[in-house]
Amino acid sequence: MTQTHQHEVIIVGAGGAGLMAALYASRGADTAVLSKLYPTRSHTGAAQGGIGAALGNLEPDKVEWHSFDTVKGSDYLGDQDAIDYMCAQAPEVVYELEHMGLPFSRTRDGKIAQRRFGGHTNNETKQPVLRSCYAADRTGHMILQTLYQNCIKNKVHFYDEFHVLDLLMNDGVANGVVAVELATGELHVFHAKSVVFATGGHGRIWELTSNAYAYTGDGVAITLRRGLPAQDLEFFQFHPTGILKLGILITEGVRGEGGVLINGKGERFMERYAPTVKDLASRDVVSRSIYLEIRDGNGIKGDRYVHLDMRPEVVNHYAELDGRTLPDGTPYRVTGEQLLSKVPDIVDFCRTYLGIDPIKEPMPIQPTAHYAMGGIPTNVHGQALSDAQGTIVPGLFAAGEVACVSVHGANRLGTNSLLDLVVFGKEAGKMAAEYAKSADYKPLENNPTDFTRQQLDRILGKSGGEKVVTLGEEMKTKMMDDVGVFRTAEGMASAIEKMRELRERYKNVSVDDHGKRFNTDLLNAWELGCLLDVALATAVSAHARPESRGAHAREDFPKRNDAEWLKHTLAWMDGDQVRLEYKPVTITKYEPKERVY
Amino acid sequence: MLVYLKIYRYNPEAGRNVPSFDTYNIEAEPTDRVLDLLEEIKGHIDGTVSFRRSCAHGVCGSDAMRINGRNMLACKALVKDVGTEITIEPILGLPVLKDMIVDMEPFFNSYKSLMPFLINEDVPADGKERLQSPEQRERFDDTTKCILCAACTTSCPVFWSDDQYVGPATIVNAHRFIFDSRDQAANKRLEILADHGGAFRCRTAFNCTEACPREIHVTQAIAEVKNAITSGGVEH
Amino acid sequence: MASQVKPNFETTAWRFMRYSGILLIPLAWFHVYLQDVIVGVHAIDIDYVAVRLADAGWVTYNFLLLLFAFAHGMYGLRQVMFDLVHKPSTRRILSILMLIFWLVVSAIGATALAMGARPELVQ
Amino acid sequence: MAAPSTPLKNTVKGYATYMGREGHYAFLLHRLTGLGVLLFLTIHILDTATVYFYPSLYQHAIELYRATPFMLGEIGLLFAVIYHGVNGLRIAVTDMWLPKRWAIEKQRQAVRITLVVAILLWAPGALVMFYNMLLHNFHVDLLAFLPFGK
Repeated sequence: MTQTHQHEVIIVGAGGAGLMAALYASRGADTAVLSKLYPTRSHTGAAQGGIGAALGNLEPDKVEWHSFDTVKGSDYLGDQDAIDYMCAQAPEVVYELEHMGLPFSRTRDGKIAQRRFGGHTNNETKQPVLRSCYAADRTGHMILQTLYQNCIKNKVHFYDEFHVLDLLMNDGVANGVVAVELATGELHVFHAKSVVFATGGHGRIWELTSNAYAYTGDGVAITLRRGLPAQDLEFFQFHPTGILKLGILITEGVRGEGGVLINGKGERFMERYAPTVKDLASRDVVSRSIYLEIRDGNGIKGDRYVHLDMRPEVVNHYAELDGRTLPDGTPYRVTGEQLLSKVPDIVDFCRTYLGIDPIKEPMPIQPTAHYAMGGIPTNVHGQALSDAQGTIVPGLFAAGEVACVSVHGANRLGTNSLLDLVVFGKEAGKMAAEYAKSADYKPLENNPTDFTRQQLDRILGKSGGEKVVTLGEEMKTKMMDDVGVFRTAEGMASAIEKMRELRERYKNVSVDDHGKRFNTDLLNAWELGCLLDVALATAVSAHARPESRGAHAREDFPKRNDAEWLKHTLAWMDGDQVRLEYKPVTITKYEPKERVY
Repeated sequence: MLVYLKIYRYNPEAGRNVPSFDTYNIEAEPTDRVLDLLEEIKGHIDGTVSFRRSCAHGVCGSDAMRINGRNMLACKALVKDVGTEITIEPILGLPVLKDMIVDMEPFFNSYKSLMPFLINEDVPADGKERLQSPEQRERFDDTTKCILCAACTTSCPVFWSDDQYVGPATIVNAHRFIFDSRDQAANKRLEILADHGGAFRCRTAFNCTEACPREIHVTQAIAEVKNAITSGGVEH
Repeated sequence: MASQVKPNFETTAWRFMRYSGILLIPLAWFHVYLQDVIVGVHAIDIDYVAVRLADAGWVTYNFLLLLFAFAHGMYGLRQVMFDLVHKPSTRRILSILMLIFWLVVSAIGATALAMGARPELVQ
Repeated sequence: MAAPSTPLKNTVKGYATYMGREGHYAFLLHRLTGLGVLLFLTIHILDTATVYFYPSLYQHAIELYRATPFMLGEIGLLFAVIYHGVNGLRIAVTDMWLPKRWAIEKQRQAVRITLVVAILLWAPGALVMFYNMLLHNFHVDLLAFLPFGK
């Protein structure tokens, strides 16, 4: 039996954005949070390095500098009004997190500690600035925990392990979701006035990724299926430093603390690609540099990886060469112990998965699929948009990685994802509650679960078909090869063909488990469907953009083309056809110029 | 190398209402995670094998299970460390729902019973951060690492016997606030933990500390809580 | 901070277990080593006991041993009981029964210690 | 519906199959020796009390204690009393005076040391008791076998 629940605001996803939205929505409306995991297991918890805010706790910093760095980092594709808003909100939300109890690391005088991060600079000296507010190397973990704790404190209603499979709309207005309760396999209908999607990203499209298994693009796929567009999918960030073969992230904080990238010849190659900030250039730049080194045969032992070196003697050597000083002007020097205390989790990852001690040996790394800049288009209030003119979808909100505001444009700066979550999660939550207060419940259709049931029954109805993992592996390899760090027209065209083929074969996919209780087999298959949809839309969006901008780097079009392509992509999906439209970028203060680090 | 896996199975829906073991032989690398092996089995051999997982690198806490008799995260257990004969069972003391999936509700309810949130409504007049010295911050650093995977609680002999014992994870999370200089309810938390079902049920068997994938010194944290209670409370 | 955590029964008992435990180490070890190893069970009979219990020092010693060892043991047993019995009412009933058992057995032991052995009554 | 289990079953299963390390086995041994000593202690109080309440029964009891199985049991009891004491001392001292030493590395070592100390304290007594048992129950005088014996 399908159960129907009614809550004014339904929040889908319990990561940073979802929980922040929940906190704010629950102050003004009856709110429930649905998560396919337990909230504390959301992928926000894996974020390491910090949350960016121009607090200036250790050295001068300004909100405007943060804004400019973000615009520049976005390769001028970010909407500048949204970026200004986010950066201006940053100090306030960071203090708010502290007031909620977040245990930030501290400076000597008891303030929130800050560290350097890629692309964050003092705009006057052009040198890296201490802007990333951190809690050791588990800032995301602490944000997630703190927000969950405050949700418990404020008695937010949770439906844990409810996997949302569909968005319900009535006459263009969002009015609920359909979710499967993992424990029973029953479908539940959640009737709502406002629906907030905070479902995270879709890094599982790629072979090597820092993303969780749960990062399967559910939110984008569901909205695409409901006829809504997805924005800027071609921009997907590859983080430069993933653990070799595993893709587990090594925070940029390691480089912030003085770690350097070294190639097979023992060179600190970033000097050549970003003479000013070197290893702290923005992520797209560093990832591409690593790829180019590898392509030129400069990988370690000629292989497909380079080293990230944070041995204290190496850190001190390069800090001296760079003339790096502490805020008080004394030369920057570190001991192994200090590094250990700043990035304990990284040390643990290296010991567990590589069997090495990063204080004594360099870490083998390669770029890893990390963050979706694109997603459900929204405005600064977290309201979902349905077209290039910015028409609002009533009742639908999105925040966090699933959303595209767009504050990250073509490339996100490190520490801005956590900031995005908190700022726009808060905004979406507030707006969702406000909207719920002024709106009535739009009636549900007669059989709201039909579309979902149909998708699941199709999978359950087959036997002896193709295996989910086979299709998944083919998708990942193809996307990694052809829609990865470097792209060509030919490669992307073949990727589009491949995704179409896989989507066709997906119709014949079957699972072993035909039960109801915790049928993760079935849900894995359903998630693959989402990944394939998003992968296809990504490949088509990427193929259509003949320029290099931020994370979208084309070998056949190495230059940025502001005259024709300074615009956002919107993709709609109809069967296996993807329709693209474009909308302008909001530019306020910063005219696009060449991006050098 | 060839790995021999013995996996606990229970699924009343499919007629497996008496727990039993299935065995699998699969090829693996020494650096493979046990989670990789489970994924391999689920993907290619038997899709009905059920377990939770998400981040796959030890920070989300979904895949706590008993591997060769000891609680671990499947994503942090490497073949080279656990050997080529691997027995996998669900964690002990929480009701098993299907294969390695247990009912986490009692665990989270216990966690919630100790007010796991900062209690302090005073904020500085300038709206900025409350000050806290690095030393004060260091005092509770260890227990902020908890990811609520339940590996500690379900390794505790007292918890196996008595599910009214709040368990190590709950005390760890209480510790995180009790020793946070910003918190104003330390003694209230301590009073709850002084009652039966609280910290004094701990028998210092250290299974929790051995099991913690985040290497939190759980037993020590519990001892600090006991000590704070017997010395009449905490003053910041 | 004004509020203080007041010691409750569990806290006090926990402390008692530690202090009594430490005290019992010399008391119990000496007793066991003396009677079981040095004297030996073959050398012990009621006359031997009678001699011991005629000495005020030994009586005090045994009295302390009885008091602390049995209380320590019974509280330990209560812990084990709490592990296995979870219903508050059952726990209370069993606790009371254990308390009575402790009192009765202690009283029997104490009486014997106080009154001494009566070898003359052996047939 | 969950897999059939009860706290008692979990306890037995955990005690028997959980692969703990030093602390786990110290806990199990402490509990086992504690319960063992308590059982003996209760009987001992009651049987000793017969010296006043029912003196003729006392002689019977003592006869019983002199039987071989009981004497072997007594050797075990000696170990239980000593181990429970040494291990209890570790716990009490750490709890009351050195709470910082509840660090795992220190305690793994401490647990090993406790066991060694307990065995060292027990062994001489156990030897004497074993000697006495052979002497009285089997009329074998081990000392006579020694080259420098009587």
